[in-house]
Amino acid sequence: MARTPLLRGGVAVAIAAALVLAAPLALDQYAISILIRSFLFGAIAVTVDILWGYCGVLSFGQATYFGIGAYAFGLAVTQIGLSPGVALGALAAGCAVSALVAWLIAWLGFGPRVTPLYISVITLVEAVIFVQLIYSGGDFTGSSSGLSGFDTFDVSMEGWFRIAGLFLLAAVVLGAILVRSDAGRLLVAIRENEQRCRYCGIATARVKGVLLAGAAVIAALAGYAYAGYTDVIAPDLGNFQFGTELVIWVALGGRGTLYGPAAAAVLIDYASAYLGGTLPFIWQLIVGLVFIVVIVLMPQGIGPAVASLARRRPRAVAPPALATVADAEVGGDAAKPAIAVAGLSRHYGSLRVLDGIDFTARAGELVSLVGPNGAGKTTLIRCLSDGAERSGGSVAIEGTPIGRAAPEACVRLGLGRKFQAPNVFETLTVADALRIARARQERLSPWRRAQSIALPAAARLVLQATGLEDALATEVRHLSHGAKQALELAMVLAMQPRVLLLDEPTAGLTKGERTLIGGILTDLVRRHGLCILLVEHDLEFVREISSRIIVLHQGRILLDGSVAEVTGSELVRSIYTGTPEPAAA
Amino acid sequence: MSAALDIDGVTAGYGESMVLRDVRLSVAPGEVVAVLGKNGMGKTTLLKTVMGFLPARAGRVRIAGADVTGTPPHRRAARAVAYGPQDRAIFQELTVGENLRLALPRGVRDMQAGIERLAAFFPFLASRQRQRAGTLSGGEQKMLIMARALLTRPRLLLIDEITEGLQPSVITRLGEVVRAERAASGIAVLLVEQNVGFALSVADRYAVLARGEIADEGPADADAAARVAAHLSV
Amino acid sequence: MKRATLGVLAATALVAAGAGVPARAADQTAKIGIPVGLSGANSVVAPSVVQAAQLAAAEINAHGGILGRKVELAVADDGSGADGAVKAFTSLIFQDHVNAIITMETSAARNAGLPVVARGKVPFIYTSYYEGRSCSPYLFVDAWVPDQQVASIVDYFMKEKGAKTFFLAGSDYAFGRGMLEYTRKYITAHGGKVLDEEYLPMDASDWTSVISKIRADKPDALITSTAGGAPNVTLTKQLRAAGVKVLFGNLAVDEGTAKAIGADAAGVYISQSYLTTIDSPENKAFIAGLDKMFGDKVKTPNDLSEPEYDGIYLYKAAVEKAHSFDTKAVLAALPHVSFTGARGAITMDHQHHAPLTMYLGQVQPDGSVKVIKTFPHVDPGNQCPKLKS
Amino acid sequence: MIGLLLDVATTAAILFVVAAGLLITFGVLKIINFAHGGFLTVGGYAALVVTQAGGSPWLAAPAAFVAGVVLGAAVERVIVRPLYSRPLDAILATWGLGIVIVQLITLAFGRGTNFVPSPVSGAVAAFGTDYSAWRLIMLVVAVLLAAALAALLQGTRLGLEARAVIMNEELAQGLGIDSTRVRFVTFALGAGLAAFAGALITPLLSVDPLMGVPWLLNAFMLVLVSGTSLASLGLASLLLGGAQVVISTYGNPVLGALSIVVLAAVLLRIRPAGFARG
Repeated sequence: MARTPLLRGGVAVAIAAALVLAAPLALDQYAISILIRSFLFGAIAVTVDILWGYCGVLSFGQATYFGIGAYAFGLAVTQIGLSPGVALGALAAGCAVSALVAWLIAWLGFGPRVTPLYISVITLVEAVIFVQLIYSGGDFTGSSSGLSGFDTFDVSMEGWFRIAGLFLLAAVVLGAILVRSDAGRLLVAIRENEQRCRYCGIATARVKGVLLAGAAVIAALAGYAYAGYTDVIAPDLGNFQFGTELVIWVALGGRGTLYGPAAAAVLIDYASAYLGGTLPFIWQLIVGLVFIVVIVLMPQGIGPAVASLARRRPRAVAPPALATVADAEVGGDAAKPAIAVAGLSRHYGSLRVLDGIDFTARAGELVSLVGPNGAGKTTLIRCLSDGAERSGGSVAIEGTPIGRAAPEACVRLGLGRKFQAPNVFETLTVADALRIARARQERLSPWRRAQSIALPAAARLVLQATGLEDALATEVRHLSHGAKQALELAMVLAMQPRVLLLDEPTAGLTKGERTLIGGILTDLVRRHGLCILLVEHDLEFVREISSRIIVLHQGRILLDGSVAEVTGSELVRSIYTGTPEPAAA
Repeated sequence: MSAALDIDGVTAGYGESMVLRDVRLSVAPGEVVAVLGKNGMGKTTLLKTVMGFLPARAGRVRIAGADVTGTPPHRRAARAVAYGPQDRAIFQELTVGENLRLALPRGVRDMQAGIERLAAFFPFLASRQRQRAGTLSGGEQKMLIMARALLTRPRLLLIDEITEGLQPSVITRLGEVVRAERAASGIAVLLVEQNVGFALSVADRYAVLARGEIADEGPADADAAARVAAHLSV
Repeated sequence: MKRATLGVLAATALVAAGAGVPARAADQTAKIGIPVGLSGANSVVAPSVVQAAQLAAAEINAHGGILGRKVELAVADDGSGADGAVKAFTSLIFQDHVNAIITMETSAARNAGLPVVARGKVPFIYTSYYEGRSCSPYLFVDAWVPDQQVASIVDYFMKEKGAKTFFLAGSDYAFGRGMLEYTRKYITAHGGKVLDEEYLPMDASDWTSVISKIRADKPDALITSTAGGAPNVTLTKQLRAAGVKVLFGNLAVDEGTAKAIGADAAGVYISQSYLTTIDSPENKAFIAGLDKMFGDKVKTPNDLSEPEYDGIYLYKAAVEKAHSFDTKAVLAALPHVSFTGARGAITMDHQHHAPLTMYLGQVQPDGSVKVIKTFPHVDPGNQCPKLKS
Repeated sequence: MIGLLLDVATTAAILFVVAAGLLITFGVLKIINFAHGGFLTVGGYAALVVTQAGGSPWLAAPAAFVAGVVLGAAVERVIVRPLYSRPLDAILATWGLGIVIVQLITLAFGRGTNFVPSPVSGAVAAFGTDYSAWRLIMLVVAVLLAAALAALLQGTRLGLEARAVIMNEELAQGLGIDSTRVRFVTFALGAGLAAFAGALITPLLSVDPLMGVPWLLNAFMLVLVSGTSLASLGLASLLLGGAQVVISTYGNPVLGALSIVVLAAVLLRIRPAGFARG
């Protein structure tokens, strides 16, 4: 059953490859020569689509890597001469430089708390600098005139056609394999909700950096081939006009489809070779107008719009099976407190949300954090799980200070955080979401879908109890509010954390579900030695499961004591019901 | 005479999950109605739907008899409706005076009379108009929200958890101003509250929201606190 | 168009759609390909280049064509850049099967076209002035190179105006740097001093820092070589706005741009191989021919369009000398042909370049260019010594 | 030295004038208007049309402002409004609009460089040196523009509403402010300012279809580091524009021309809020 689509895909690829190999026999020289470059451009368009359509990274810089690849070949041959060693060396150098530049761009563009727009701007800047460097290169780079007429590979036009065609085919096929794999779902997850990915312990900046570098290498390969074929290198191979043209092709063809951008790049470039020569300005005007219309009226692009006329919904993929992993005996080092907080404070401008918070929690404790709205509970959770959040004081997880560490680094210390409002991946299926939560334990394959997901027993219990186990293939956005809550809880439990921060995990769940989850939580604490910090409004629930309660009020700890002490307190009751109280202010 | 506010079978929510289901509630002119309920039960969503920030998937919203379902928030505000949201409810970077001025309808420039009226309850308003609102204390910020809402003498006031995190003395004063304004201009109030004591002390009627539905309704009489407490199960 | 559609189909489905055997129209006509920047940087001047070619073709056809064949022109847009040039050259050579490429282009486009020309084995007469030293068995140039142009301005400034110190400013691209590097060497070799040599990016429009340096250096003369069009205008305007009134030679401004700048360009010295004000019967006939053929649609001829006219006649002379359209024979004949056009007598040399008459002009307040001095038969020097046979 | 200071001040002034429209649009609409370069060009051509029709060069900038407002109003209704909820798409659509504007201008006016006469010409004696009169006027214009925009934002109801929408759009709506109208007016004003700037720089530049392109990226980076504040934009123009002048004068003009984008890019990496408070 799983074999069938694979087989069908294989047949399609074989037919396409055969067509590429046979087409030169039937096409005239001109069509061949134009299609060679169209195919290479199509391959870069595919990389733009993976970056933008799947991972949400809008890059205008792919043209620059194309240019780097082209110049690597042209410069090496011009300076040293053509030999197999030089050709290979230039190929390696072109790919390496592209990857390095991409890595630098990623470092700049995916820094902490920079806006998503920033990467787009940086890639524009990148292209501008590339062109300026080439211009300033004098005789070495040929400046604005570029270089041409250097020795190149002795390959016929037909040969280049087959190379370029197979390259495009390979880009589409590899792209399709990647985006359908588990790692490909991660790219979509990053686009959908990068924060949640980071709280799954995934260094998303690094993932995006690797993706950018990979895309850069593919673009550099295309540029290398282009220089080898045309025997020309010039600055306009890497400028931002070309970079934006690529984005336009992807938008028109349909982002997030792979075939759409590839087809749009080939068709538009091919058509412009015929029409652009005779009506250059009108042609660009038409492309500009169509681009605006498509962006405004059909943001998904023309490809999917056409496809939806012809085809019904794509086949549903069979969900993977669930398996249970043996619970590692996590019981933390009892000598060190699971959470140690000293002098923690958080201000926003002049507003003090948290002030002088000191407490510790140990393995095997379930500490509930209660207090009225605005007391600073969620802020406290945030300060415990993201080193950049607090204004002062210290936080240590199992004896390790978190310093200014990012969420993913805190998660690696054994932390798990469930957000107050359900924080999940809307367009992923339940199974994919769980798979991504397990990414740290089981590497996500970049080429296939895992057939089963191994989850700890606690996570499976939550799925069972809430009926999610029967909804593994459902997209998360179709779930109810409560089911999303349960899914996020299951995801956090799937990470097998030793310290669990739960912000209202049961809001929106039924009474029965809550009782069950309460049971799971107490079990995790008693049997597996977890430390849980729970924010909860429902005092009844808190009373049932807590081993200790901390009362937060106006940013300070009002009370830290046993369940009996706190629930018996007149003070707490008064805070909650608003009856005048003596000592709050 | 039509109700100041008529919520008629409203269903609303985020994405595909519905937070409110078939809610029916109406507020007569000059009436104060408190909406109570635990967190996450849809109280804030109810106010957002009344104001038009969230579309009603079903049902109608009428303000003073006019069907406003589907109109944008600013149109509803223009029907003499004042709204005090719970989160980020003041412009921190603007001055106290500018915050107040924003509540004036277009074309109206004079707010001196309104400020003098409200300064009786919140004296700092008159003297600190040029102060940046973000530098006010938490309590003063809440008073500013209330003052801004009442400045233009609206016919309907929607206010969300105004007492959150406040000292009793401030809460008392907020209660006084609501009562005084109601007496003076017959304003109708829909009050969303966690603070049951405060809510019942100013309201004529209460309604309890539970899981997006009205679970209980009744007059805010002597027994109300006990009935509400049963629902809130604290 | 039909072929295009078929090609598109072929591309879409990768189906062998069978584009058919292209007709060999070249058997009946002398087909000349003109890849030119209809869009992009050269689009200002391109129409005048096409008109010059059309005039030459009409004249030749009226007198029996070349070896009895009618001249047919095929124009293609190269977008003024390398990428477009590859497309344009490929289309002209492999689809239209032209007998020769004769055109004015950017250096990037020329360089990009050369490998296509080599693959297609057609003669390529390049009719644009450029930074020099582009060599290929297929390439012939009938326009000026720095060696021919710079001397006239620098000599005039040093000998007649007593200039000793120079400031050089240009756009950072091949032509700008090529021209000024040659200028610097020439000035130094002749006892002058270059105080500073400054470049700005090609699309930069703010010359503030360069102008500040000029004001600080107080040179006797300023020589500029910017990208055509906008940078020329912005530099001239900003110099005038800053009150800089130094002796000013512009290596890259053409008559048309000077006219557009108007009063601000007044006093600027330019050196060209063609000016509309050249007083010769050939020039009068050339201008009259254009006016007659294009009426009120005529584009003012200039130093980039007239060589196109000469280039087609040079090609005609070579074919007739070779008695053949065969590329090998034409290439062998080209270094031995000459033609007298509006610029005077043009003779190709063995290094595939041409000695030219250069005209030193000065822009007048009304924008016209007055010829100050004529330098006949200025040699291009050693452009391509390896080609010498 | 005086010359250098004047260079820095006038460069900053020009940058400020060019970027002001973009900043206002970005502040209120939260989208970056990539057609800003196109609007600048429209301003340049408006100046060309006015002066060619015999109008005084002093009329060029006001006429360009009007043309920009009209164009901006149309663009907001047709292209920008449907894309408020998709800011990244709005960038792309305005990018496409930039292409369309350039091509339409090319079709109407040709690709050539044009020349708009300057209201004043030559240099004047100022601060003990001769200096370009128009650049000094730009300094005055920038100060007046900053004052006018500050007065508009601080002193008028529209400005107050715009600031409210910038800070918290939902709250503003809840107070009865029609944020759609505020966005509409702001976008038209931003486009008008862009065209205004385009006309003001014509005495220093040629007017051609691509005249806006070199300014776009610099204006862009200045706005990104300035956030939504006019004062920050002034500071950013002064510091980054100053860096450009200094690097160009004492270093290499090619590096100088890149200095604004490169410094801004690095600054944003280190301090995402840029010069804005945050």
